[in-house]
Amino acid sequence: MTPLNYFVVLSAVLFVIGVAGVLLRRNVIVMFMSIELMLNAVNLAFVAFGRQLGNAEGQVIVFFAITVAAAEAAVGLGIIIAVFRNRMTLNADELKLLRW
Amino acid sequence: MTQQFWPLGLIPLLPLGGVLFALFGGRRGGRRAVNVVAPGVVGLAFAVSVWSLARLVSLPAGGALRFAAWRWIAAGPFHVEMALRFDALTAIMCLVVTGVGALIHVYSVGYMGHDEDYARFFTYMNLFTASMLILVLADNLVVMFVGWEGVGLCSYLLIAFWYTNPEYAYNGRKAFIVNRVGDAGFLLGIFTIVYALARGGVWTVTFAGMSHQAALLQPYATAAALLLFLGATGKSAQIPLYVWLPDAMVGPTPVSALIHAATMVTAGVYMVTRLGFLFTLAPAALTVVAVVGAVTAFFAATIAMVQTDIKRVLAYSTISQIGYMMLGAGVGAFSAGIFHLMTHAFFKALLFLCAGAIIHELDGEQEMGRMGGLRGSMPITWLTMLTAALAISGIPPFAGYFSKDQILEATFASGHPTLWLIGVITAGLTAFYIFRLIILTFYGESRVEPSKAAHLHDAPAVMTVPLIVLALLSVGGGWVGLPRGFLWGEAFNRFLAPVVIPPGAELATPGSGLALVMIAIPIVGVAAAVVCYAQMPGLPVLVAYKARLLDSLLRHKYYVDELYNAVIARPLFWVAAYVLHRGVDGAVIDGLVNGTGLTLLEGGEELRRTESGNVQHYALLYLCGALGIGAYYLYRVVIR
Amino acid sequence: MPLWLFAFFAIIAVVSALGVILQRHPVHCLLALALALLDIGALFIGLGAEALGFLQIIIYVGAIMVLFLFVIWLLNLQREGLATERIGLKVIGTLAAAALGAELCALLVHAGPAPAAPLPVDYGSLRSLARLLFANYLVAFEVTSALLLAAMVGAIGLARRIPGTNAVAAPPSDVADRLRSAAG
Amino acid sequence: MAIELVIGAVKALVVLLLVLNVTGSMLWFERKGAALIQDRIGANRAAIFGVGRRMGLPNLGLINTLIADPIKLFTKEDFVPAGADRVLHSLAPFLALFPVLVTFAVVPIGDVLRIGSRTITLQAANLPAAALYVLAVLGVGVYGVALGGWASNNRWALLGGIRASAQMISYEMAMGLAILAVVVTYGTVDLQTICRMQGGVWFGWLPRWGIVLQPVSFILLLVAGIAESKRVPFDLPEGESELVAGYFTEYSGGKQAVFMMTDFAEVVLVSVLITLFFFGGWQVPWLYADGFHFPGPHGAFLALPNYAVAILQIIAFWVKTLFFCLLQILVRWTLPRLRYDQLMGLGWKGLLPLGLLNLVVTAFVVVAVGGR
Repeated sequence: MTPLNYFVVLSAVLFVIGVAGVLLRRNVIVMFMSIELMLNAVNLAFVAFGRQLGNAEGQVIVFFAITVAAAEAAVGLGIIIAVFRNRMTLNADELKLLRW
Repeated sequence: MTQQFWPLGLIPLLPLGGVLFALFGGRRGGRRAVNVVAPGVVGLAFAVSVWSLARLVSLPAGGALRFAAWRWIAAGPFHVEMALRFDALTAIMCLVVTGVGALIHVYSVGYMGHDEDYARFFTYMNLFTASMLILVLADNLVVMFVGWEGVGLCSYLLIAFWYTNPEYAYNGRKAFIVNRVGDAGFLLGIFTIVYALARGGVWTVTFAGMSHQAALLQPYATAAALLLFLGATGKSAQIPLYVWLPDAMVGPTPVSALIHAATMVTAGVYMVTRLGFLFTLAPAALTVVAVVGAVTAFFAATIAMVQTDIKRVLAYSTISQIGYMMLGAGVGAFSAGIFHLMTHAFFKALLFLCAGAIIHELDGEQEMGRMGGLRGSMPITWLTMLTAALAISGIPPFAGYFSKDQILEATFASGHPTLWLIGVITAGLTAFYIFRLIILTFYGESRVEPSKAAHLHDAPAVMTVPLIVLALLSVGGGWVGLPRGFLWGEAFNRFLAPVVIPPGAELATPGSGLALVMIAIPIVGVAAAVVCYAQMPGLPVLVAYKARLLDSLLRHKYYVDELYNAVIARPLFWVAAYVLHRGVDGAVIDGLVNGTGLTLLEGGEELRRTESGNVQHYALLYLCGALGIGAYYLYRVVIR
Repeated sequence: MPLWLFAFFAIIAVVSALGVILQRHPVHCLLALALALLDIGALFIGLGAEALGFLQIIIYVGAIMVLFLFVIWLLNLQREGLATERIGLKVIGTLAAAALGAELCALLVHAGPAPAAPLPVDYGSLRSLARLLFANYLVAFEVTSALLLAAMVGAIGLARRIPGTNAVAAPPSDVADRLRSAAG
Repeated sequence: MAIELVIGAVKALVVLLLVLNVTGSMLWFERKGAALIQDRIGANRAAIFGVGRRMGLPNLGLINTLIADPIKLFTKEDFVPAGADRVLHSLAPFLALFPVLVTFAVVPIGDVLRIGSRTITLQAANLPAAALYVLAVLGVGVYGVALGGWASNNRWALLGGIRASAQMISYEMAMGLAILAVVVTYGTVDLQTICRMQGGVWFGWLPRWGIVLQPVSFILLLVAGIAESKRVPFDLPEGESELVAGYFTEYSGGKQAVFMMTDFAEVVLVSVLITLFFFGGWQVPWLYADGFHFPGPHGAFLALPNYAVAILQIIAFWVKTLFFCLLQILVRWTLPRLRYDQLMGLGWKGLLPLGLLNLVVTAFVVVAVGGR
């Protein structure tokens, strides 16, 4: 059997990769994907901890996280489409109307 | 004993209702509605006052009516009720204020008949009356202060009623500011009293409550009394704060009548009387009151002798007469002072209203040099004004005689012969200048501009009826205070006795010689006026030439305004302009404000560079924050 | 889950996650992400959360990722050029992410291994998950359904073309363009 | 341990071979079915060295199709268009086929086979959450066609791919709801258990098949399944009159063969699912583990050995499956193609609400009757 810590470490690694993606990629939609990756890394940690504690509530939280992620994806992609239609770009460097 | 009597609340509330009506419904309701409502509410207030008086009389002597509306201020042990009190003193004041006030309101209907801003005018008038009623009905010092400030505000509003004229507006401000000086003294007086009582653990500002705390008040009585008297000099136009009153003549004449006769200037006298228990604890302060009163009376009378503006003569006469009242109060004859206040209200209101009628007829002409010979064309005005002149001169049996006589007798009896002498001389001067006014106005050749002279006639009934009523009062108003021994002798004093400190026992034995002097002096004054202005018109000019210096001094009102300007106003202006405006305001306050703004602005300019608008920069900063938190936990958990 | 299986899935997870952030074409990123999510679903199953693992695959891989794919196609996103600017941010970002990883690993290593609690008989089954959802978390469940509805309405409203306005300019979505760029 | 692995491998191999062969046969069935409906003879040329015809036998078309077609296709040029994404273009057919094939892993083709003391479940992978597995794997199937269309660098292919994925996502909902209703009815997500619960008869003659309990689900699953496999009348992703050949326009040779195989495998899969959920799976009426128990007052009983029962069950399962495969072929050659908006309207406004309603009613009935 695999020690549960391994799962958590894997989760941390995936999370860090997601963070790096958010910081390094310029395409908004890829940043969004990286955020999904972070979310899933956290989900993995939840399930691993739930397993460790022998209770299913970790899974319930992940279930809600998935649901919220679905809502987030719908709205987020809607925003991305609206942004693209108005600005003709998804480059995060160019989407900075809110700068000084 | 004190009885609860709710209609007391109506007395100030009725004029306040008139205020609301005139303010919000005045223009819409039209002139007619305002003309009915504004005097009507004051008349109703008079009726309620009479009702209250009837109730008061039914109580045993020394009783009072009281109406506590609600608890107004509650701060620890200190609490103030919004309460009204109606005793003998208040009764007289209330009747005078509402009665004379109502007549002036009726008169104003005619006087302001052509003014566009009638609604605003009556708003102020009603508010003025209401404030004065709050002042006289107040159960405690704090409520009294409300009325005190109210009349100050209204005097400002009314003096500067025709605010488009910069000089009028300036005079309004002057009145207000001078009053503020007095008000400051009044406030400090209140604080002193509260402090004095609170030291003894007594938390009260009601007159009834305070009057029983003589022992506590004693150490601070002089200071408190002098501070309060400073307030009184402001409101009642006594030396040194009288300067606003002559300038207040720029307001509409009914306003002058209201200020001089029924409200405002009498407030000081009323206040000193109401707080008589305090002043008697401080003989020095009382002496100050008496001296200030006498000097003011004489001083103002001398100025009045040379004034050519009809209203200014009356204004100085008011100052002078208030001086008499203060003198009376100062020598402990509070009821005499109040008596004179009442009779003065009648004849001074009458004088002003008559003057107003003349000014109204002459389209605003106030210079006596362009009057004269009006006796024929304005008979009612002539007769009524003559009545008032006789009353103010102190010719028996007109009202002024009895009250002035009482004051002077009390002054003499209290052991102030000098003050008595001043008073007597002033009485002569009074008779002189008032008949000078009568002669210059009604007798001799008409000096009226021909264009106006053609259609001169008496004012309409709405203005003359109040004149006639006031004339009757000027004649008979003094009879309530007949000297001891005549008919119902001293009824007025007896009525007031439970409230005011009774005058000394000496008052009971007036010297008949003094009485003769008191009758003779005004007659001399009248005769002098007749001789100077009717028989030998050149004489005044000659005298003025011979005594050029004195004449100049008088014409320039003893250079008091100039003195004040030089000593107080100019330095104040200088300080305001150079120290406060440029220094404090410009450098310090503006510097602080602008400096704050500039700092933020510049700081923002620099800081906004962090707002790149790039979401990844924000994410990076966010991550740095997370790293910080993580580092903290690492430190907490791992290192330790 | 045997260690070798975990290693297999872990390697796939890390490689595909790296693919998400290293691929230059959004579609490739997306495929990598889908693979990563599929893999995470498999890890869930390996952790005994069987129903949840399948749900993860159904919802994430089968629905959400396809939605991403649609959007990428709709916007006709192309391969990204190599970014030469903002090297500073990239370096700092990489360092910061590495620091985060180091911190997390340090904390985890410090925490050390913990014994697993005994599992209930039907751990991870659809039945046990449903019992929790519809009993203990009923309110949250209903609220989430309202959230989903709101998100749906919001997404439609956001992505809708507003008739009459010119806010929408059709992106150059032609294959011909791509052909030309590929040829040139 | 080792023997377990061997048994598992054998089971997987058997299932895979069965599926692949049935799938291959479908091509021939389709040709023959089309010919039947179009009143022509159909595929009749293939012969191994002319053997069949020379011997006056039927022309062995099925055998030939199974062998000749793959050989032909896999020897053709493997064409990749210019500008295409080579990796994805090659990967896409397998991404499409793989999920369909692995779905069969959890399909029980019979009850149990006893060999000696060993009991073998006739199911390649005995997964407790098999129904969820089916749904999950079907969901992943979208990627093959979608990416195939996109990677071809062809606008018809891209449109076909978009249509295919949109259609599959839409009908997956209806399909999932249909399966969920069955799951709720039987209270389990284990397919083998669902099959077992369909054994026996009501009233002595009516098999306890799911169709009796869930007729609406059956229709939902049939319609959604046909749409899921992108066949007429739902074949818009590859509508040749609109999009040439849709997402596999640019495919040829072996990869094209894989896409075709996916197509037929999906037909088989749909039939298998329908059989499993609604027609008793491997259940044969009156056949129990020990033999036939015929109804009637005499209660005739025909004892059978275990292996005979297992073989009967397997045969029954495939007969039922083939029946539904043929039904789908009939449908294909009978109905006209829908318009795209009609397709979406049917999915979202017709099947989805119906499925939801069916699920709610099922849930109420189950709670009212069973009270689990």
